[in-house]
Amino acid sequence: MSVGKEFTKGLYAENPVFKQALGLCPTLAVSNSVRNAVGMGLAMTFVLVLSNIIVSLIRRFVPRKIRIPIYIVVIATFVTIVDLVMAGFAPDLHKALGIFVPLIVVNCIILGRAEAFAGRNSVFRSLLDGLGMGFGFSLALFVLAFIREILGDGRLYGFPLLGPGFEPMLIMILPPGAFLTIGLLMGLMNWLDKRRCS
Amino acid sequence: MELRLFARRSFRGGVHPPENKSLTEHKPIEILPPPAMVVIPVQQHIGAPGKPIVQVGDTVRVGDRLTEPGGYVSVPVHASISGTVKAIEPRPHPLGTSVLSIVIEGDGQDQWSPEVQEDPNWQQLTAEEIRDRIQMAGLAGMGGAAFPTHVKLSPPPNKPIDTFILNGAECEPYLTADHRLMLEYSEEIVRGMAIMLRILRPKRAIIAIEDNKMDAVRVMREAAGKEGLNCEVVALPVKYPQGAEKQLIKALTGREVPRGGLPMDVGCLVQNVGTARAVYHAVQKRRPVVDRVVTVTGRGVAEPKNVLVRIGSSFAYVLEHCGGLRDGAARVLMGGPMMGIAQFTLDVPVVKGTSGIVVLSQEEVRERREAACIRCGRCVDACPMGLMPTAIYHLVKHKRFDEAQEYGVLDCIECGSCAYVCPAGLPLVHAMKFGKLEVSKRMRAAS
Amino acid sequence: MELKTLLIISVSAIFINNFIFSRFLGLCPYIGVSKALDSAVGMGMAVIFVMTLASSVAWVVDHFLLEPTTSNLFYHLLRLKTPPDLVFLKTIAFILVIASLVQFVEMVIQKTSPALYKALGIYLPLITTNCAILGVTLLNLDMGLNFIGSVVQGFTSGLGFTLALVLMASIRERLELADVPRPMRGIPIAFIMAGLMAIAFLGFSGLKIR
Amino acid sequence: MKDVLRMAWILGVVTVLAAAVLGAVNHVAKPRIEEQRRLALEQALLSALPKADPRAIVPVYEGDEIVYYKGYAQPDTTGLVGYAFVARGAGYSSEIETLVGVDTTGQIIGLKILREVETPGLGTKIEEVRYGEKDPWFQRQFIGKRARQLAVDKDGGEIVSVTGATISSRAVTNSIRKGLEELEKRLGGFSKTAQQVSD
Amino acid sequence: MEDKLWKVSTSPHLSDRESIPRIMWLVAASLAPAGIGAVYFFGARAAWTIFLAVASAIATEAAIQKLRGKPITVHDGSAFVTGLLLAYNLPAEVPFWIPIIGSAFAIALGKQIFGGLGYNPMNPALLGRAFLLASWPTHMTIFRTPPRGGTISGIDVETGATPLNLLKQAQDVLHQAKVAPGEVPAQKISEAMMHISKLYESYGNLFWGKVGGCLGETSVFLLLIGAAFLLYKRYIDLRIPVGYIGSVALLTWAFGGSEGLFTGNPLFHVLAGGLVLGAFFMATDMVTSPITPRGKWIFGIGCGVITVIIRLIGGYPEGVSYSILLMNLTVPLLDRYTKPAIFGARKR
Repeated sequence: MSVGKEFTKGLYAENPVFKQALGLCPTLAVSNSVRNAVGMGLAMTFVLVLSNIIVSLIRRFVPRKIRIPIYIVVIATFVTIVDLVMAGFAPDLHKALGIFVPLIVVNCIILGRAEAFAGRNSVFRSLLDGLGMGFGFSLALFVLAFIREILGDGRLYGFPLLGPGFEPMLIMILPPGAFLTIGLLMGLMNWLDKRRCS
Repeated sequence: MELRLFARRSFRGGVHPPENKSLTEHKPIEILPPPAMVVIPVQQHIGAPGKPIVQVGDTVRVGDRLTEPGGYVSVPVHASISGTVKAIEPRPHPLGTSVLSIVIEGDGQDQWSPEVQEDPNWQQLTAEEIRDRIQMAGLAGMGGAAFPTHVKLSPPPNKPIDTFILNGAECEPYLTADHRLMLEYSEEIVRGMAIMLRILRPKRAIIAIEDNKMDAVRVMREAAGKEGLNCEVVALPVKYPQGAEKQLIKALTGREVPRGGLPMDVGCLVQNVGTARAVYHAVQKRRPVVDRVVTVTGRGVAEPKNVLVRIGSSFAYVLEHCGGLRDGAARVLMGGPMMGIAQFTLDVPVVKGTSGIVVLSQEEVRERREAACIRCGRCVDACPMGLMPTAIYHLVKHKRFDEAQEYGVLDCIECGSCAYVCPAGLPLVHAMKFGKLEVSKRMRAAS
Repeated sequence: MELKTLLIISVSAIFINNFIFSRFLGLCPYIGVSKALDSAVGMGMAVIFVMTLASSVAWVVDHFLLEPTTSNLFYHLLRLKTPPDLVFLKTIAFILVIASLVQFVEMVIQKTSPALYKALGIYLPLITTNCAILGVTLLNLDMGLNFIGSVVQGFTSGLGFTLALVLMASIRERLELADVPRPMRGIPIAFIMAGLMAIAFLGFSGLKIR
Repeated sequence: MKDVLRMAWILGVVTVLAAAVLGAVNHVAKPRIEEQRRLALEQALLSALPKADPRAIVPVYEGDEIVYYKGYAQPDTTGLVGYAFVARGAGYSSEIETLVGVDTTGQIIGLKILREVETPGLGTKIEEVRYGEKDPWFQRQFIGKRARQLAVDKDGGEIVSVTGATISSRAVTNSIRKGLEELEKRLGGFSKTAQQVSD
Repeated sequence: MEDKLWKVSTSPHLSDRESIPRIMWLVAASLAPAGIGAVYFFGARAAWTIFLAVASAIATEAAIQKLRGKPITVHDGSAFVTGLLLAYNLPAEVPFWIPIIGSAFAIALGKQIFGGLGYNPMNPALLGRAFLLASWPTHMTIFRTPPRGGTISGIDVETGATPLNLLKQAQDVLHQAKVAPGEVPAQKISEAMMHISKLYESYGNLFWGKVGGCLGETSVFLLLIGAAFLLYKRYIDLRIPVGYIGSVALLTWAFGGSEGLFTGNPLFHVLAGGLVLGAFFMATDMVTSPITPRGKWIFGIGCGVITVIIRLIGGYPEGVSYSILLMNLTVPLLDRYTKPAIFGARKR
């Protein structure tokens, strides 16, 4: 696979959220505003890239049997770093994301990439894979948040967009809105994929 | 919801289709002349087919045996006209398949076999001899199911029969053959019943008739009294499928035949009135089954009537004697409209189980505009077997036969109540039949 | 803890703040293991079991190892001057606790009850990465619950998860027979269904036990 | 067995390494996090006591617990401008925490909602800032009011509740009134006239 | 006789007259009295709202079926009924786009996305209403138009609320007074008590429909006319409404009072709000209710229990819609575990 593909596959073709249905909890939970979505996306990408790099670096020294616990420790370390840094420098975002920052540890995307990719590929490729997946995740989050914030709040990134006459559709920023939006988006993508194939 | 407070004797579920019996219920049985040709399938019963003992070119008389029973659960067939065997070949059977049949061309003489004559000593016969006579006379249930009568009359010793039921319910719409039979041949029926009671010696004997035939109730009560028969004649509230064995037993005795079981498992035995008369003929008159009463009716028939016809007469022949078909005749059925089988040709013969030939007009035929099931539950309410037809339908449709079996597809009696009430016009019975077939195929493959 | 408080925690965890419909925790198994009722029940039981256990063990770990209080074991063992504040290690500590707990439970069940192992066994490995488990331990910490409160919240959150999972599985089994548009089949329709279920669960919001 | 020991050893090393890294990061981040917390509180206190000097808002303890703050106009803690306290009340779906500032006579001079997780679009309107305005309209109503005026309109008071969110509105209003009354008890009564503050 | 091949088909060859369009249109007809009542009580605005909801439901159904290349079946009346029921669950003065969006949601995401009629797991009209309530709560909870022909001694005009709303508000005030003695002015307490007693005496208003509320839910009398017709036609099964209304009556009697057990006012709770509309016309929706007799009992009682929980301790004054939606979710389980006994399977 070309190096460029290693990066771009995460954006659409193997998008972790839309195509693999992974990392759903934070995707739905923090996509009620674009601000939260961007923050979460960056945090995820950071952890993904760094854990991919470390896992790829140490892949030859780790005994097979305990690789998973070691991956988890590596991931948890980076997650805690993100958690601490965010608490120190972006307290509002930290408050808004709540327990979903520490929960990055159990995000199946990260462990999944470590196990399926970084544990078997070179550092450079793992880095690209991490970046691609991280951006893919962020993109999915952004698309969801974009739709939900505009419809549910009439605003985008906190700025009023649709004017005072628009009556926001509150359900979009409530839990049901998250489920319905991602369901419809996934259906739409399946439909588009099929149309492109035929 | 059923208002159960007032229903005295009944079973769960069931439907009330329009009866349409008035077309023929007052018409006395008309005896049709023997046709010029008959086609007699070697198998007109449930069980092993018989083996032909005649050859092409043989001459036969009425009542001559044409086949050897193919086993214990098998009965022979007999010539119903006198003449020459023209062919022994597969011919269309009203059950929809091709069956080996013996074709006889009539000589117009209507000569009867000398063996067909009253036996003055019939009362001395042992039970074994009576059963033998019944088998060799070719008796198979005349209600439509056509199960060999002698087998039914031989319950295993561990399952004694304590209740004998004579089935005169005739719950199918349109059909009046049993009704007329009871009115016109009550003595013969009662005599046949007495013979069966003699073999079985049950504690209780019941003649069951739906209460839309109160005249028959009266006549049968009288006949039974005259014969000195110790039996009850019970009038049951009209409800389809009252005449189905399990439902009839439930309504009369409150007993439920266990799943996969037979009436004898609850000490009951049910015989149709037509069968009772045939038993009388077979045992006392030594006359095999060569004819039967058939209701020819429906809005597609010019002159609906009840006729006594020779077995093997073609539907076309019978219909011709009923004034032919009207314009707009759309379906020809053997049996009633609820369980009858649609025929694609009129060349099929009348067989022992042919209780009626019903020709429906276009307006009467159920339109099958299939829609989606709206889960209205009418089929669940209607099912006399306590099944969930819609659930089974969906499972069969998606080929999930294991689950269909769990939902009891094998318990279906194909009475058609569910499809009758289905507002979505779903082919529920069709799905049931298919499901039963597949499930039993799998069970056979598994064992 | 007062019985009423525990009741409030339970009702909240099962209905009002249901892990699936309100907190968005445990969605991957919710979507992944809700295709058939039998496996949903198995998964649900496993989650209830592990969640309750994890809640109690995590509370012990937090209380005796991480919190800067006088009950901190490091404070006593290392004879420190002030209790150390190790709360920043909560994520790594909890995830290790859960991972080893799941391993341990798997081993114990395998040894003691083959039948239970057969029923739960295949779901246990999936549970380590079920964010509902880590989620509930972190929530217990955030809400400052004591030991009993944590255990009750762990158990009832598992119940709430199982309720959502079992309802979903039973509905998805029926949707198998439905004429769902092709692109919507599978995961998309499961999400739509989850959204509609979440709408119904809005009915519980604002429930107050007085 | 040797294998197991080796693995345990590796795992142990990795964990200790990770803990060490985190310890280091925590060492750097912790002061910053505490600073952030302090800043947030200070900001809230300033909006509750707008005329106080940021350096001269001092907590008053009762045991280990801060029960209220005193705010002074001058950095040398002279010129008392008022008191601030945290009011807590059970809202629709969360506990609502409000920091409230009053002058020495018990009249509310400022407030800031610290925490609420109410229904988005309904309960959260207690923090709604209308288009073109600067402060939340619901909270603005409290300025200048005293304890006895504090009740939502439905309970016969002067606070107009948020449409469709009576419970949230009531929680804020009642918790503030209760806090005020408690403060009054602690102080042994508010003074009759306001302190003159020289600007 | 001509020699032709006859058409064959499987038995039975007869069917009764029922068909899905017939059932749907007759259900719509049974809802007509309540609709006429709505226009009488709330004015032409009600007719407009009903029209928009129905038109939007039909248009959405037709559009989606066309998009999917499926036969368009709007003539079967099911979309009409959905639109009608949704409109009946709206306040009279909602903006015009509320019924339009609500119906579109109900049909698109409540029904067609599952394949259309027969496959939807939850009641589309109620989903539409719950969706609107979550999206635009203020529009959905303001009842400004007083019904023609009087109100409950005027108290619902000044506050513009439904009887259940008033009851909840009054009970809130009393509860407030109980937990914080002395804080609520005595005049407010006596006013709340007066409201409650007035509400509890308003059976006549509640029965005939002279109360505030959603368009189609107010007149118990007109709803019962339709329900009687449906029962006569056997389109609805008594088990669900009896289980539902019975459990609501029992539970509100037991727990609805303020002076201990069995001091509540069951009749008020049965007549007020959308219970009669819900119990006879929405909980009985064939597609989304259990098919088995025992399942129907459990379903009805479950609806009653949840309704009472929401009414007495929930965040909403009325719980009918949510309770039915929640019980809809249990239907596959109920059907599965309450299969009727197959003939002969019972132990003798």
